[in-house]
Amino acid sequence: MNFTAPDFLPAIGEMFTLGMICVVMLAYLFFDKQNRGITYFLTQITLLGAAVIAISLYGHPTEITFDGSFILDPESLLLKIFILLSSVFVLMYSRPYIRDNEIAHGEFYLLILFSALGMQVLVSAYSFLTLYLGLEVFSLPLYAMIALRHNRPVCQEAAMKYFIMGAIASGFLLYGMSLIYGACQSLNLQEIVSMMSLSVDSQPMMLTVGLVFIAAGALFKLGVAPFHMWVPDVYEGAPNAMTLFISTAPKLAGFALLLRLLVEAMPALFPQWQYLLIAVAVLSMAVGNIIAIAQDNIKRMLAYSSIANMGYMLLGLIAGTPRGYGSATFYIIAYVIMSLGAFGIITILSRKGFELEKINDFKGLNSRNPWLALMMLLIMFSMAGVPPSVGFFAKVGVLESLVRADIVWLPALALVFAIIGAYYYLRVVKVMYFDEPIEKTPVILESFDAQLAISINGLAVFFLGLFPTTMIELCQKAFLA
Amino acid sequence: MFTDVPLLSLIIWVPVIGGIICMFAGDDRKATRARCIALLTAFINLLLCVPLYLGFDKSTSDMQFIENVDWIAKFGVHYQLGVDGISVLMVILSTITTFLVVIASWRPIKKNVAQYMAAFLIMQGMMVGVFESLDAILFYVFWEGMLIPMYLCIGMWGGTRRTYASIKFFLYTFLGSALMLIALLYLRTKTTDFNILSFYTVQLTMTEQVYIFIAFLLAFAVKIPMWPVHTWLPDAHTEAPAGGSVVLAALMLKMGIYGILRFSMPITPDASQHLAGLMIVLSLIAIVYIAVVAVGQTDMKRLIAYSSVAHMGFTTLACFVIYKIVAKTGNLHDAYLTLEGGMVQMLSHAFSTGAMFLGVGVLYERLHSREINAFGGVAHKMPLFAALFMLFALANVGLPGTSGFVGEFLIILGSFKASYVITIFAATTLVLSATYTLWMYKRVFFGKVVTQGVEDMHDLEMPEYTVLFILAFLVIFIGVYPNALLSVFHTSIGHLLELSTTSKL
Amino acid sequence: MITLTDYLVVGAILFGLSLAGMVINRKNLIVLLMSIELMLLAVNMNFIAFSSFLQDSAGQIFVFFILAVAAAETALGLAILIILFRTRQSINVTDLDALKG
Amino acid sequence: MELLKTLTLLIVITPLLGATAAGLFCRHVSRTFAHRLTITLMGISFLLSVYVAYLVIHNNWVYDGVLYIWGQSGNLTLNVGFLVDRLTACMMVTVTFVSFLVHIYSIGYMQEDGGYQRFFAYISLFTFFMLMLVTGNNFLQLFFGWEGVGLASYLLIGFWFDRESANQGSLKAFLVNRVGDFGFVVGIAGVLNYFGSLDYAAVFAAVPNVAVLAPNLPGTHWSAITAIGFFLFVGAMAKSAQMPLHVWLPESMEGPTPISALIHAATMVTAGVFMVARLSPLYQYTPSMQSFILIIGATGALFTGLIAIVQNDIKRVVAYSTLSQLGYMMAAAGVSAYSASIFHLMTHAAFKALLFLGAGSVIIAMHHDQDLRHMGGLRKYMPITYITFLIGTLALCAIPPFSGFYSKDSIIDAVRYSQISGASYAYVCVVLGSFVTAFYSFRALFLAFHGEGRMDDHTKHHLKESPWVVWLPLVLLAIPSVFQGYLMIGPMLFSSNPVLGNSIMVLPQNNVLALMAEEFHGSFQMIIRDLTSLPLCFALLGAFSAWYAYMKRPGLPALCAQRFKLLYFILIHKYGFDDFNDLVFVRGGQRTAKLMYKGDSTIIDGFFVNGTGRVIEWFSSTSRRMQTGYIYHYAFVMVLGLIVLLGWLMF
Amino acid sequence: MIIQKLVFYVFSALLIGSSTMVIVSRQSVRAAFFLIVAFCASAVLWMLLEAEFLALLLIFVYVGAVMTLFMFVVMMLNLDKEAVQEKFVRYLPFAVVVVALMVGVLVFAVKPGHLGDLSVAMKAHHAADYSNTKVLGMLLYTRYVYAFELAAVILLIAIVASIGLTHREKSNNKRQRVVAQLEANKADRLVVITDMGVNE
Repeated sequence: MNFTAPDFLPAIGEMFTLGMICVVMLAYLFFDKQNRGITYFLTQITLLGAAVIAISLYGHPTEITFDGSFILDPESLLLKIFILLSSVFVLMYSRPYIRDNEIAHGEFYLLILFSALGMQVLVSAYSFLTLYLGLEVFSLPLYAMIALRHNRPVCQEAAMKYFIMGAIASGFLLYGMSLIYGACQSLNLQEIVSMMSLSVDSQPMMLTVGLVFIAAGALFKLGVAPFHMWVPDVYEGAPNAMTLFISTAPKLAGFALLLRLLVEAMPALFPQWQYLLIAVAVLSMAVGNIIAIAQDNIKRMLAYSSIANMGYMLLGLIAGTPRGYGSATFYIIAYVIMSLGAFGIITILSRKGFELEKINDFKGLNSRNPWLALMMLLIMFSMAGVPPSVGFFAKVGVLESLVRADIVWLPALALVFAIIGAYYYLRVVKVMYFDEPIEKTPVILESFDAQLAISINGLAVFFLGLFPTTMIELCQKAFLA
Repeated sequence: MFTDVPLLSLIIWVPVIGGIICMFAGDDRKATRARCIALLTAFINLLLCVPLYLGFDKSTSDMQFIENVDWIAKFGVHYQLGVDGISVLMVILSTITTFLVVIASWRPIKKNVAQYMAAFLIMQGMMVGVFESLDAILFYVFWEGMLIPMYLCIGMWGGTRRTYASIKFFLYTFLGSALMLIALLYLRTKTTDFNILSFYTVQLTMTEQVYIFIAFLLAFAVKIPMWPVHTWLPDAHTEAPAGGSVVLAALMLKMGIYGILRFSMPITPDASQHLAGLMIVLSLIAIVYIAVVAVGQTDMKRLIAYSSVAHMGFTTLACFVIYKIVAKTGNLHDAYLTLEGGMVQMLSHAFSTGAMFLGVGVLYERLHSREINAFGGVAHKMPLFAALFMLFALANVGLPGTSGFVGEFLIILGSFKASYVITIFAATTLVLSATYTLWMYKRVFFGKVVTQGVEDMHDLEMPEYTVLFILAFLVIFIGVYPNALLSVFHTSIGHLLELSTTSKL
Repeated sequence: MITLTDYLVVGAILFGLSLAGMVINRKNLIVLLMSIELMLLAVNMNFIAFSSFLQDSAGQIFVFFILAVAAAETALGLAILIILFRTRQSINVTDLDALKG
Repeated sequence: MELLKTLTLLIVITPLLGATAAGLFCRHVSRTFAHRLTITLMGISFLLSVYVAYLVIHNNWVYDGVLYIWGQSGNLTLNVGFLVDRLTACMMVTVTFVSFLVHIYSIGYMQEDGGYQRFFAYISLFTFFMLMLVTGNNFLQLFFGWEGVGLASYLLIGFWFDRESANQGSLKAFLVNRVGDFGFVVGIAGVLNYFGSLDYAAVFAAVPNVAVLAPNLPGTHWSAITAIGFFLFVGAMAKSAQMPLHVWLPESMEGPTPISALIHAATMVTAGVFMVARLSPLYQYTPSMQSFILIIGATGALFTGLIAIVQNDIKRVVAYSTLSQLGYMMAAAGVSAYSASIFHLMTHAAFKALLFLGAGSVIIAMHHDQDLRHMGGLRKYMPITYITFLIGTLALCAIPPFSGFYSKDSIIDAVRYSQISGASYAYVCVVLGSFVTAFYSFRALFLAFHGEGRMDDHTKHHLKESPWVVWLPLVLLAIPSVFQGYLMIGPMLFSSNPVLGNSIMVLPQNNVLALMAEEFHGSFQMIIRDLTSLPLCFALLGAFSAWYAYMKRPGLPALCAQRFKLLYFILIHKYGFDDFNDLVFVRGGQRTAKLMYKGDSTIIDGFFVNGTGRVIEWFSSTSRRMQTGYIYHYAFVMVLGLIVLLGWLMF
Repeated sequence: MIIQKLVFYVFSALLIGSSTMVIVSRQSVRAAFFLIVAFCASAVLWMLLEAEFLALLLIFVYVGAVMTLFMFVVMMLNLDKEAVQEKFVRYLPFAVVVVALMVGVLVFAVKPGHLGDLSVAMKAHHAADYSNTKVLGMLLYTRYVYAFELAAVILLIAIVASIGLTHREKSNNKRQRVVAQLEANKADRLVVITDMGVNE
C-alpha cells in the first residue's frame, strides 16, 4: 500500500467551514444565552470567510487531490462563491423571521452551515463517493431545517415528504452509480471517463440504465419534471426562511452534481443524455409554466416557476458545448439571484404570526412600500425574461448555445412556454401595482441588513442585465479548459 | 461640430436617468416636483434633437452619429448606435411625443404622479433606443424593455378593465417578439456579431428566409398591429390613460413598421418577395375590414384604436407592395412612392391619432366617459377644442392639406403600379375613414347639449391647448409641405429599396 | 454456478419491491421508511456483487458509507416522524395531504 | 408671367388670410371687423381676378409654373403650382364675384346668428379652396381643392350644428362626396401610372401617345384612358351632383341660404364640370366616356327636374333645379361643347345664386319658414326681391333674352348636333327638361309671390322688404342674369378666338360648336331664330302650365297627385335613391359594422386569443390536480417517469 | 459449489420473501421483524460474496441499532393501534406493474449478454488469510480519509438535527389538555369582542 498524504490546500474552504461549525456550535451552547447575536455573526463570518477563501483560490490551477475524490477547478470555485454568498443573503433576510417566529435559531444557523459545507463538498467532489456524501451532507440539514418550526403542522408534512422523496432519489442515484461502477470498475470520475469510452460498446444497456438512474437522482435535486413532485409541496410547506434557502444555494449544488455526473463523467454517453435532458427539459417547462398559472399561493407559484426555470437551464446542457455549459451556469446563477430576491422579499414581509403566502398578500405593495415593490417588479420581470434584466441574458445565453448547436425548434418551444410563464409573473406585478392594498399602513422594514440585502439583490438583477459581461465571461471561462 | 458628443446615447439615457430621478421625487404630495423634473427632462431631450437634426446629412444613406462599444463580447453583442434617414425622424418623433405627453398629463394624472412620469420617460429612452440600435440584441433589449413601463402605465392608470388589457397587451407583444429572438440568434450563427448591417449581407436559402421572415413578422405584425393579430390594440388603447394611448399609437405601433423596414425586408428579401401577396392581402383586410369594424364602435377610444389598425394597414401595404411594383416594372424608382408614402403615413399617423387620443383624454377628464352616446353638443361648450379636434379628425380622414392625406395619397398612387385592384381597395379608406370619424364627431360634438355633464364642461386649459396647437401645427405643416420629411429619408429609402429587392439566393 | 447476474437480479428484485412498497403503502409512514432501507439494501447488494466480481474494494467502501449515511438518515427520518406524530397524532400517509395542487 | 403668378397667389391667399383671421380669432374679433376684413379681402381678390382675366384673355397670357415642390419621390416630383389660362380666369372671376356678393349678402342674412365670425371664416375658406381647385396646374392640387371645397361645404351645411337635420345633411354631403373622391383618387393613380406625371401639361402631352398604344386595364376590356376617365368622372359625379350621387345636394339645403347660393349652386358643384372641361384633352380620346357623361348629364337634367315639381320647400325646389342645370352642363361637356358648358356654368352661377339669394330673402321675411305652401302674395311686400327673383326665373327657364336662354339653348343645340352614341336620347331629355324647368320654376314663383298669402297673421304682419345688404347682391346678380348671355355668347362660343381658347381641347370630329357656329349670326338673331324652336316652346308651355295649375286651377295639382299616384309616389320618394341609400348603406352598413365587430371580438379575440388563454388555464387547473399531495402518488410519478425514460433510451 | 448455490437460492428466496412481507404487512412491528430477517438473509449473501466485514456490519449496525431504533419509535408512539393496512389489494396491480416493469428493465439490463466480460463466475477466491476488514480499514484511513470525515459530519448532522427537532419545551405542543378543558367555564371563554383585529 503506497500512500502519499493528500494536498489539503484545495480543501481549505471546507476545512475552515467545518472548524467554524464547531466554534459556532460551542458558542451557541455557551454564549448564546447572554448575547443572541453571537451565533448569527459567527455564522456570517464563517460563510463570508469561506467565500473569501474561495475567491482567493480563484485562479489556482485545476488540482485533483484526496486520491481523485476532490477537485479544485474554476467551475467549483465559482459555484462555491455563489453558494456561500447566497447563504449570506439568506441569513440576512431570514434573521428577523427566525427571531419573530421563535425558531431555534442556533440549530437553524448550524444546519445552514452544515448544508453549506455539504454543498462545498459536492461542487468539489470528483468521485461517486464524495458526490454522494456531499449530497447527503447538504440534504440532511435541509430536511431537518424544514421541520424546525414547530407551530406549523404543514412544516412537518413538507419535511417528511421532502425526506422520503429525497431518500428515494438517493436510492436511484446510488443504484445508478452501482451500475456505472460495475461497468467502469471505478468510482473515480477521471477513471470513469476513460473506462466508459472503452466499455460503451460492450455494455450499452447497463450504462444507459445507470445513466438514467443517476440522472434521475441528480435531476431530483434540481426539481426537474418528472422528479419535481416534491418541489411545490416543500416550497409551500417550509417556513419562508427555509424556502428561501432551499430555493437558492441547493440549486447550484444540484447543478454541480448534474454537471459532474453527466457532462464530466459521461461524455461518452452524450447522445443518450442529450435525449434524456431534452425530454425532461420540455416536460419541466411545460409542467412548471402551465401549472404555475393556477396557483394563488406565491411560494407554490414560484416553486413551479423554479421547475420551469430548471428546464430552461437544462437547455444549456443539451447544447453539449462548453458554451452551452457556461450559459447553463450563468442561467442557474442568475436564477439563484432572482429566486433569492423573490423569496427574500416574501421572507422579510412575513411578520410574527403572519406568514406571507398568498399572491394577494402583495396587494397594493406599491403604495405601502414602493421600493420593495420595485425590487419585486424587477425580479419578476427578470424571471419572465424581459430585458434589461439578468433573466433575459440568461435565457439568451442558453438559447444561443442551442441555436449554435443547430437545434432551433427547442428554443422556439422554450420561448412559447416562457410567454405562458410571463402570465403569472405579471400577476404578481399586477397585484402589487394595480390593486388597492387591503391594509393601508406602510410597510417599514426594521432590519437594516434585510433592507440592504434586498436592495443589493434587486439592483443586481437589474445591473447584471445591463452589464452582464463579467458574469458571462466568468461562467464561460469555467468551461474553457 | 457635434461629432465628439455621444448624442444618440444622450437621447436614450437622459430620459431614463431623468425618469429614475423622477421616480424618487416623492409621493403625490410632491407631484409638482415630479412633473417639473419630467418636463425639464423631456425638454432637454427635445433640445438634444436639434443638433441631431442639424448635424444629420441627408445626402447619404449611411448610418450616422455612430457609437460603438463592446457590450457582451462573448456573444458578439455591441452597444452600437446610429441613425439613418428613417430612424432619425422616428427619434425626433419620439422626443416630441414624449414632451407633449408630459404636458398633456400635467393635470389629468393625480395618482402616483412621480411613477407615471418616470414610466413615460423611461419608455421614451427605450423607444429611442429601438430606433437607434444597430445591434440586434440591443434592439431587442429596448424593444422588450419598453413593455415594462407600458404595462405599468396601462395597468396603474388605466380604465376599468385595465388589468385585462395590460396583461393582454404584454403577453401578446411578448409572444410576438419571442420568435424574433430565435431568428436573431440564428442569424448570429451565420455571421460574426449581432450587427444588423452585417445581417444584411448574410446569404440565406429560401427556406431559411421564410422561417426568419415569419419569425420577424410575428413580432412586427403584433406591434403594428396587422390583422388578425390586432386584437390587443383596441383593449390596450381603450384602457390606457390618454398619454399611454398616445405613446402606443404614435410610437409603439411604429416600432413594428420600423422593424419590417430594418429587419424583414433587407434581411429576407426573397421571402418578402415570396410572401408579399399574402402581406398585401392582410394589409387590405386591415384597411377595409377593420375600418368597417370601426364604424360599429360605441367607445371613442376603441373607435380610434380600430382606425389606427386600419391606417397602419397602409404602412404595411406600402412596405410589401414594392415587391409587386418592382416585379412588374423592374424599376426601383416606381417603388419609392409607396414606401415613402408609408414612412409619411407612419409619422403623420403619430400626430393625428395621438392628437385624437389626447382629445378623447380631454373629454374623458371632464365627463369620465368614453362612450360616444354620453356626449353630444360638446361644440357648444368647447368651441376651441371642437375646432382643433375637427382638424385632427380631418387628418384622420386624410383630407388634403393635413398630414393624414400625404401618406395615404402616395401609397394609393403608387400601388396602381402593382395592381389597380389594390388601389381600389386601398382607396375605400377615403369613404370608410370619413364615415367612422365624422360620424363619431357628429355624435360627440354636434347636436344639442344632451346632459348636465356636457353642460358643465369647460373649454381647454393651458397645457391642453398648448399640446393640441403644437400637434395641429405639425399636422398642417406636414400636410402642406411633406417634402420636409420626404427629403430626410429619401436617400435612406433608396438604399433600403436596393437592399430589399436584391436577391440573396 | 452463481453468476454476477444472479446477484444483480436479486438486487433488482429488491429494488423493485422497495419501490412497490412506497407505491402501495397508504397507511404507515414507518413502513415507508423501512422500504427506503430495503432500497439501500438493494443498492448495497449491487455494489458488493460488483465489488467481488471486479476484485475491487472501492465498492465495498462505498457500501460502508452508504450504511453510515443510511443510519444517519434513519435517525433523522424517525425524528421527523416523531414530531409529525406529535402535531398530528397520526402517521397515516393518506393524511399527509395538506400540501397539494 | 411672374406677374400672373404673383397675382394668382394674391388672389388665392387673400381669402385664406381672411378665413384665418376670422376663424382663429373668432372670439376675439368683433362681428363688424370680421365681415369688413373678409369682404375687403374678397373684394381685392375679385378685382385682381378681373385684372388677371383681362391679362389672360386680352393679352393672351398663359402661366404654367411651379410654386414649390410638395414632395419628391423616386423620379417623380409633385409640385404645387398654378396654371392660369382662360378657363382658369373665367372660373376665378365667377368664383370671386359670387363669393364677394355672398359675403355682402351674409351680413344681412346672418345678422342674428351667434356664429357670425365663424361663418365668414368658413365662406372665405371655401373660396380659398375653390380658387386652389381652379388655379392648380396638376391633379394633386385639383384634388386638394376638390376635397377642400367638400370640407368647407361640410362645415357650412352643418353650420347650425345643433340641428340634427343639418348634421345629417352635412355628413351625408361629405360622405357622398367622398365616394366620388374615392373614384377620383383612383383615377389620379391611374393617371400617374399611365402618364407618369400629375402635371396637366405633361399628362395632356402624353395622352395621344397612350391613346395610340391603347393599353387595357389589366384583366378588363377597358382601355386605360376610359378607365381613368371613368374614375375621375365618378369624382365629378359626386361633386357636381350627377345621378346617382346627387343625393347629398338637396339635403345640403340645411345650411344657411348664402351657402346654398355660393357653394351649392354657383361654384362648388360646378367643379365637376370644370374638371371635365379642364381634362378635355383626356376625355376627347375616350368616346365611350363622352357618351357616358352625356347620358348621365341628360338623365339628370330631366329626372331631377321632375322631382322639383313636387317639392314644397322653396330652397329644395331651387336645389333640384340646380341638379337639373348641372345635368345640362354635363351633357354639354359630354358632347364636347365645353365652352357651352362653361358658358352655362357662368350664367347659371349668376342666376342661380340670384334665385337662392332671392329665396333667402323670402326666407328672412318669412322668419325662416321655407315652405311654399305657407307663402303667397309676397310680391306686394317685397318688390325688389320679386323682380329679381322673376329675372332669375326667366333666365333659368331660358326665356330670351335672359342669359339662361343663350347658354341653355346652345347646349340643347349642341346635343342636337352631336353624333356620339346616346345623343338622341340625350336630346329628348334636354328638350323635355326645358318644359319641366319652366314648370317648376314658375310654380315656385307663383306659389311664393302671387295669389293669396297663406302665412299666419304674425308673419304676415311683419312681412317687409329685406335690408339693402340683402337686396343689393340680388340686384347686382340680376344684371348679369339679364345681359351676360347676350353679351358673351359670341365671344364664348362662336368667335374665331373664343374666350376659352386653347385652354380646352376638342378633336375636330367632335367639334359640334363649329357646326353651330355656321348658323350663328349674332346674339339678337339667335333670339329671332329660336323663337319657334322646340325648347323655347316647351319652356313657354311649361310656364303656362304652371300658371294654369297653380293660379287658374289651384286644385289641379292635388288632383293630379291623386290620379297619377304611382308617378307622384316615385317623385316624392325621389326615385328611391334616398331610401335605397338609407337601407343599404346607412342601416346595412351599420349592421355590417356591428356584425363584423362581433366577429372580430368573438371569433378572433374571443375564440382564438382568449380561447388560447382559457385552454391554458383549463389545462393548468386540471393538471394541478395531478399534484394530489400523496407521497405514494409522488413516488409513483417518479418511478413511472424513470421507467418511461429508461424505456425511451433503451429501446 | 452446490452448497453455495443452495445457500444462495435459499437465502435469496428468504430475502425476497421477507422483503415482500415488509411491504405488505399490516403492522409496523411485523414489518420491522421481517426487515430484520431480510437484513440477515442478505448478510448471508454478502458472506457468499466474501464481504465479511460488511455482512457483520449489517448485522451489528442495522439489526442491532437501526432496527432497534425503529422498534423503539414504534413502541414509543404506540403506532400499531391504528396503523392497519387495509384495502391494499386495491393498489396491488399498481405495485405489480411497477415491480414488473422495473425488474424487467433492470434484469434486461444486467442479463449476461449485456454484462460484457463480467458475465462469468467470480474470477478467483481470496486466500484464506485475506482479511476483508483489514483491507477496508487500510483504505478508509488512507485513500478515503476525506470521505470518512464526511461520514463523521453526517453523523454529527444527524445528532444535531434529531436533537434540534425533537427536543423542546412541552408548552408548544398542540395536544388536548383534558384538565384544562374540564376546568373551563363560561366566563373564561366568552369575551365580548369590540375590535375585529384578527392577527393579535
